[in-house]
Amino acid sequence: MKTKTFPHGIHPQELKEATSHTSLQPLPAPEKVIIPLHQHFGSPAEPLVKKGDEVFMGQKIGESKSFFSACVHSSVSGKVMKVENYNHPLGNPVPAVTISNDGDDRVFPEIKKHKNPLSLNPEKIRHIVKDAGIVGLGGAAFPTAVKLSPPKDKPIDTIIINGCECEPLLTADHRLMLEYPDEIIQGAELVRIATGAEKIILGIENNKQDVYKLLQKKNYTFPLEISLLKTKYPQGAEKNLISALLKRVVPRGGLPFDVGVVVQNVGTVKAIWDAVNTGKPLYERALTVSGAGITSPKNLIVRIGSLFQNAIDYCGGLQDSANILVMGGPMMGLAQGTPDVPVIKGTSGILAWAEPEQITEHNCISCRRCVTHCPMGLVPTQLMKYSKLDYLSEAESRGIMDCVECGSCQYSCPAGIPLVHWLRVGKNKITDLKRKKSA
Amino acid sequence: MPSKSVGAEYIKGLWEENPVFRQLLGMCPILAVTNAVINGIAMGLATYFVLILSSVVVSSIKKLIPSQVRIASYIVIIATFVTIADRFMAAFFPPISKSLGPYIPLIVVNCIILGRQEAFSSKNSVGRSLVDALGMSTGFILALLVLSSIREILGMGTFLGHQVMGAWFKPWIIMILPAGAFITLGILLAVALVIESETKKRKN
Amino acid sequence: MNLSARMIVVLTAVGLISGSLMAVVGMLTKDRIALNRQQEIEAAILEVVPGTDTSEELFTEKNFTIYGGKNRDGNLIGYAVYTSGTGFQDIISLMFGTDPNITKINALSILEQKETPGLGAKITDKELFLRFWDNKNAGSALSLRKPAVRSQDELAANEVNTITGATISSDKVLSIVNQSLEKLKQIKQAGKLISEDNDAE
Amino acid sequence: MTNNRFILKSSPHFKGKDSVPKIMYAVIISLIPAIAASFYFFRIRALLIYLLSVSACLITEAVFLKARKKPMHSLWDGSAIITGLLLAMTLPPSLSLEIVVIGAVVSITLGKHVFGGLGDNIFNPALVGRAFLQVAFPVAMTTWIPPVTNQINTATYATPLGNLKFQAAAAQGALTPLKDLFWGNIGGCLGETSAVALLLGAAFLLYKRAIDWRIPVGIISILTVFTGIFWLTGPDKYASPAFHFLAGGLIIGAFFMATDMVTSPISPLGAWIYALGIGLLIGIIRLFGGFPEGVMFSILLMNTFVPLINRYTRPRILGERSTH
Amino acid sequence: MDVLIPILTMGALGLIFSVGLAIAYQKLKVEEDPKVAIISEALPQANCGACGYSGCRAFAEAVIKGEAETNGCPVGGEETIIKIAEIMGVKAGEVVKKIARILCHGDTEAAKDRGIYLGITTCYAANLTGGNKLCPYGCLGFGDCVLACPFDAIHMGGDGLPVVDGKKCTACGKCVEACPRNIIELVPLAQNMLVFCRNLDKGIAPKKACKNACIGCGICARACPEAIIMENNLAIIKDYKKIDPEKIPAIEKCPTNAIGRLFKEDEG
Amino acid sequence: MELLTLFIAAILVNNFVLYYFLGICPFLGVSKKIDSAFSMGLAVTFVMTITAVVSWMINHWILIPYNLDYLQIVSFILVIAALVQLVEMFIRKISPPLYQALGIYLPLITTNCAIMGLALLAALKDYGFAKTVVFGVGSGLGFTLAIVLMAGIREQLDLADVPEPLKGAGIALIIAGIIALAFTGFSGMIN
Repeated sequence: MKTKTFPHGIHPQELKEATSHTSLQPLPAPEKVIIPLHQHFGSPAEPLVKKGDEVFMGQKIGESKSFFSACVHSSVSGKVMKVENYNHPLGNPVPAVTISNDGDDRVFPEIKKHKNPLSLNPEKIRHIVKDAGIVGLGGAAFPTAVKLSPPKDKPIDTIIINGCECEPLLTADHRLMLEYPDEIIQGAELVRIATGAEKIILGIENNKQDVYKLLQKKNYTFPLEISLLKTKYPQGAEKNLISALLKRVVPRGGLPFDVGVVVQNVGTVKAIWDAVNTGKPLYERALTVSGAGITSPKNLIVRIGSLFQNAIDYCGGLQDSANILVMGGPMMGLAQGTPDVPVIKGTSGILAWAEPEQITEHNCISCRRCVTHCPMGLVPTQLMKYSKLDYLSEAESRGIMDCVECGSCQYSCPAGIPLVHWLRVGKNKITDLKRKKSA
Repeated sequence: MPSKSVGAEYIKGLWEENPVFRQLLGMCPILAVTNAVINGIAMGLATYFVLILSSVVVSSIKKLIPSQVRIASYIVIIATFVTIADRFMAAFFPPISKSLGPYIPLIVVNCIILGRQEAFSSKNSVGRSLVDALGMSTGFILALLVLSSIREILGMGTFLGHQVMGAWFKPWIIMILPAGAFITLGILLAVALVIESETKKRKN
Repeated sequence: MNLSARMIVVLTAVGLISGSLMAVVGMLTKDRIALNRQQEIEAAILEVVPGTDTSEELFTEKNFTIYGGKNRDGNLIGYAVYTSGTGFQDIISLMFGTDPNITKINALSILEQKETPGLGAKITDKELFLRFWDNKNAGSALSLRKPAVRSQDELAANEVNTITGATISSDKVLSIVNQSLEKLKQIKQAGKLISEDNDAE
Repeated sequence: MTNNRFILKSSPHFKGKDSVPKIMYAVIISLIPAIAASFYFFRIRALLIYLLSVSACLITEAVFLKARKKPMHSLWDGSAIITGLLLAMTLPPSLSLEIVVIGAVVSITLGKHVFGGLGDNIFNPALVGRAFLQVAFPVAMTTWIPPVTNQINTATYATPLGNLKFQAAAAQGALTPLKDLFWGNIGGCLGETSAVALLLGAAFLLYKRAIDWRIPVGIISILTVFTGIFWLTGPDKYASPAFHFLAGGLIIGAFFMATDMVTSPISPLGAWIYALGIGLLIGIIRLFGGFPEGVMFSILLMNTFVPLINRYTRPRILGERSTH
Repeated sequence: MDVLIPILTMGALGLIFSVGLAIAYQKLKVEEDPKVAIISEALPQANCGACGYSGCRAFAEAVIKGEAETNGCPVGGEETIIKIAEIMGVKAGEVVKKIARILCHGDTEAAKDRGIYLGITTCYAANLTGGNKLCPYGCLGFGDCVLACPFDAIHMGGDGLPVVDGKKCTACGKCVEACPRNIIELVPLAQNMLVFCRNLDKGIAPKKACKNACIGCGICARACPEAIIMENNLAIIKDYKKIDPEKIPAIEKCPTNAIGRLFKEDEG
Repeated sequence: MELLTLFIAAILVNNFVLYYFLGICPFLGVSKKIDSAFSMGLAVTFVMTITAVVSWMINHWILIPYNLDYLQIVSFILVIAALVQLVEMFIRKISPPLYQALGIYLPLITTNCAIMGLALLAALKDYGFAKTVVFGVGSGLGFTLAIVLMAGIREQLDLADVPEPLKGAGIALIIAGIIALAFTGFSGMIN
């Protein structure tokens, strides 16, 4: 079958067999949930509750006035124990609401169903999405309401639903597509209505043939095109996906808006459908718990605010040899120091395996594998050196800010150089400098 | 102006402010004429002569020269002495003069000389300028001597034309060629820096 | 005195003084330098036309001079040709001598060269190169023996030896000599050699 | 469960199987046929030169790593061994052994460590050593002996290219037969003589994708075109492209030296420019220069251009509008 | 006559040259920062390029623009450097002498690791991955400040914390900028009492992370409320001059030694 | 044809920097960035061309006729200095952009031994007018080539882990040595 793809990129081991055939199952809500108020890209939410407050499941507990933000909802019903800093999978502790679960899952009474979701107007859909605290569930946690509000001068013609799940090990999106195809497609239709686009393209990597066949059979009446893509990393990266499917190139520093496209993850569109159809805000998500270090890998639907430990315990606990714990996929995920961190909206996977404790780093021999594989057309080894030596303006002029940190360069680097880490250092330093200048 | 003792004024040219190793001045002659020790010495002496005399002259007439034409005047003064040195060599040491080619006349644009006039002689008394010039040119000769010795010994197995290496030694012809000159001087500069930082460390 | 005037006066004065100084030095060294040059030429002539007592310039143009060497009796005993051409790196200036009839080359002397030291520069080496030029047949163009041989006996009458490893430099010297030899013959034939003593022929 | 059981590092957490030593050892393996050929043609001398060159390179490398407080595992990444092998392969078999050692020390010192070690060097280390020796000991470096399998009694034996340049072999019809060039039954540098052995190794490297195919292809095609034009205009004066392809150091240079990743350009376009430059320079030097062989100089010369080539042939960033 | 020609030639050359210059100076004068001329004057005018600029004037311009260091001319030697510095120098008024202080006592023994850190060993890089230490506020111990110090005044102590050499520190602030966790501060040299912690959490979390963390208990603030206040669970010395020497023992009752004197022997 | 060989030889074979060691100070000093190295190279080429013309005129119209060869040094340097200064002032006045690109390198060139060396070498080799000019242009381009190559390499080496004592002039000289080594490949090419 003819598949589409983008230039460069890599093909790491997929390792998806462990979970690709296990259906999604709900993780029992733990006794207490710790819900960080900052789980998304943008400004943090302010707490709406205080210690001792009684909350319902789905009740809004955090909100920000900023446009670039998302609300936070309680994932259980119970009592607020404290609002205090707590460990966060993204690094530094942030304020979090700890709620003791009364086990009743009493749904917030103000939650409303919408009878005929597909006939709602765009404004309404955006409003519901914003109110439901939906963010991109692919990992970046970009507020979805923002994505649904393209600037007036940039008309959107195509909605791309990202079903690639190009990261190794992860299969939660795969399962979602198999188990909730109608929700996903209808959610996509809602996005199309909200943005005024003409068509929807669902991109799936060709290692998910079963999904492709299932969806072909369904014969949806929406303006939907299902496209098979080559199994290649990072097929799911926004700009590369657009180039693979539409042969359109997002300009440097630009957004998919600039070429008339909105990209949404399958999990996100499902959440949109749920929010509009049933009124359910985003308080749980599908994720994969897998890797050689997990005793029995599973795909779970997890309440936001459950601890990693809860999910791992449910999957039989960690193997003794496991010495790395990662949130997200192995290519872009974040290594965790402890399982005592809450699941957040951006947690697409909890992975563990055994990693060698010694990294042998050789000198860069300019083998240009990083250049060959960089999906963004950068020269990572050079950027790495600029970053290392603090030549920030050179790094910037040679495109360090275009780096999406996909890790293709480092994956293919025979010298074992932590390229991505260096590039992140450089990018952050440049951002710091700009912030300082504008301040 | 910080006043140094006469001794210190002299000594600084040998190492601390050695024109070649520390200040990277006069690179062209240093590279070009050091393929044999004799050439190096001749070049050094010519520079010595020019630097000292022009330093004395410049420092003694410094007050008369308006600053706008001082560079021009210095050049004329230096050029005069260079011409004298050049003619003298051509007349009495024709083989050396021949092998040095245009490099004796080029002393006139040697940064060491013009630089010292501007930096020192134009501001200091005749005596101090003389001492400074002596120090600087000794430092220059020293550098020429070191480089030319290395190059001649390795490149031809001789020192001042006398065989010093045994018959087993195969001369490294590269040393008398441009490539060898560049590489040797590069390594010498590094050695000078190492010595400098070591002595600094010891002082601390 | 305003600034411009002072500038002009001072610089002119400096110019004048240095001019006089240089004039003096110029005068003092001029003869000596000319003498050096002459001695060098004379030594070379003596080398390539042995037995020369006096010599005179018979023909001259840019970078090409024919000297006539005369013995004590004033008889022409040979021509010494000063010539130059491009070598491996730079110009090679040399002198070679012939008998008055230009039938043989007496000897070769290299005056100036900047060939690779230790390699091409061996063209100045008597033992390795120059001795193979003694008494060569000048009737036709000379040729180079490649690869090098060790003794004079192995060479033909119009063959000269190569320097091992410096074939090009040897070749260049050969072609300079061959060209100049041809030129010498032509000039002589055309009778352009001035003040030639006809008796010598 | 203790707090510090887990490894902390930045993504990505997966890594491909390629490693620097693997790449380097692939190159070493690819050199084996040519090395074996040189043992066959030059016997014990070949062995001695290889041993000395490689061990001198390794010792020099070790001294520098130690002095500069660099990780010692770099010693065995294979790069010093390759330098030693390539240097030895480009030396005349009759070279005296202390010169071999000087060459090896110079290769590692001036070719590599003055720039900061592997990866930072601008020039191919083996070629720096080789060029140094060529200029330092010109006579020793141009004195050849015939292979033991082809005993011709001449005191001064010349390489096929030397014959072409200095004996006007083309005019006399005395060009070394292509068959000898192909099998390597000729005089020349240790590892350069046998074209077939080198091509075998090159095929392995190309199969392993350890080298950029554009570079040898570019060099060989431009040289073929260049020498071909002259050959067609005067076959009695110039040698055929096939001769130029098989003779001298072209194959080892094009496949094993010009392709050195550290010293060749990054982008594909850059690789083409670089390769064309090398091929053209080889042609010019072989046909008009003072030296019979120009591979070494050409590669070194183009090495100096690599930073400029890299600067002006940077790959286009995704979404970047062309400025032209 | 022969003697006169060179003399006249030289005289003429000098004359033409100086006249040309004189005219040029008047006709072709270009306005510029007078400082450039002054600095140019102070330079050797060798135009040798040893400074990396295209000439003495270019170097002077670079100095004025702040691109080049005042000691960038290797030819002129010390005198030139002093002169340029004098021209460029702004006379510093009487200011309180400050020194950089490391406000963290999370040494290798006190502060726990967050995991086995295998990333790039600089503080900045470690901080991006959440740090190698359990305490999210404390010193990471990779010595970015050491590298940043242009005066060689900071080095890593044996306990994994940087040490500032008071004699060499010029309070330039480079280390303050370099520290990704902002635990270095320029403090008046005379200030002896400091809070050696930046942890904003309360109670167990800081205690778990580091033995020497400020747990926000407020004992010190209660002992000396006029000088010390609590803010975001952290003790802050508002005004060290107001600390009553008699209250020091009470302040130093801190259960974790997060607040204390630098040199106990100096005071009562 | 002769002029062409002279031209190529001046660029490649007898390169001013790599063969004659002339102009080393700017070669080391202004070779840190490619852009400034290129401007410097152009400025040198420009001045060299002028110098070639002017020095030939002085030599053949004044010095040789009056037998004043010992005034070569002083007259060449004075005229070059004056000329360069005038050109500099002139450019500065009429075209500030050109001054920024080229002019700022001019004062540095006055005392550049490459310029003086050109005048002296041309006189020494007794070149005719056309040859002198070709020699001047060729040598200038040769200088440009060398300095731009050097700058390219040094920009790249900026990212390298060059041993501390070799940083700066040390490594630059060694690179120059290796480039000179590579350039020996061209020797013997002039016929």
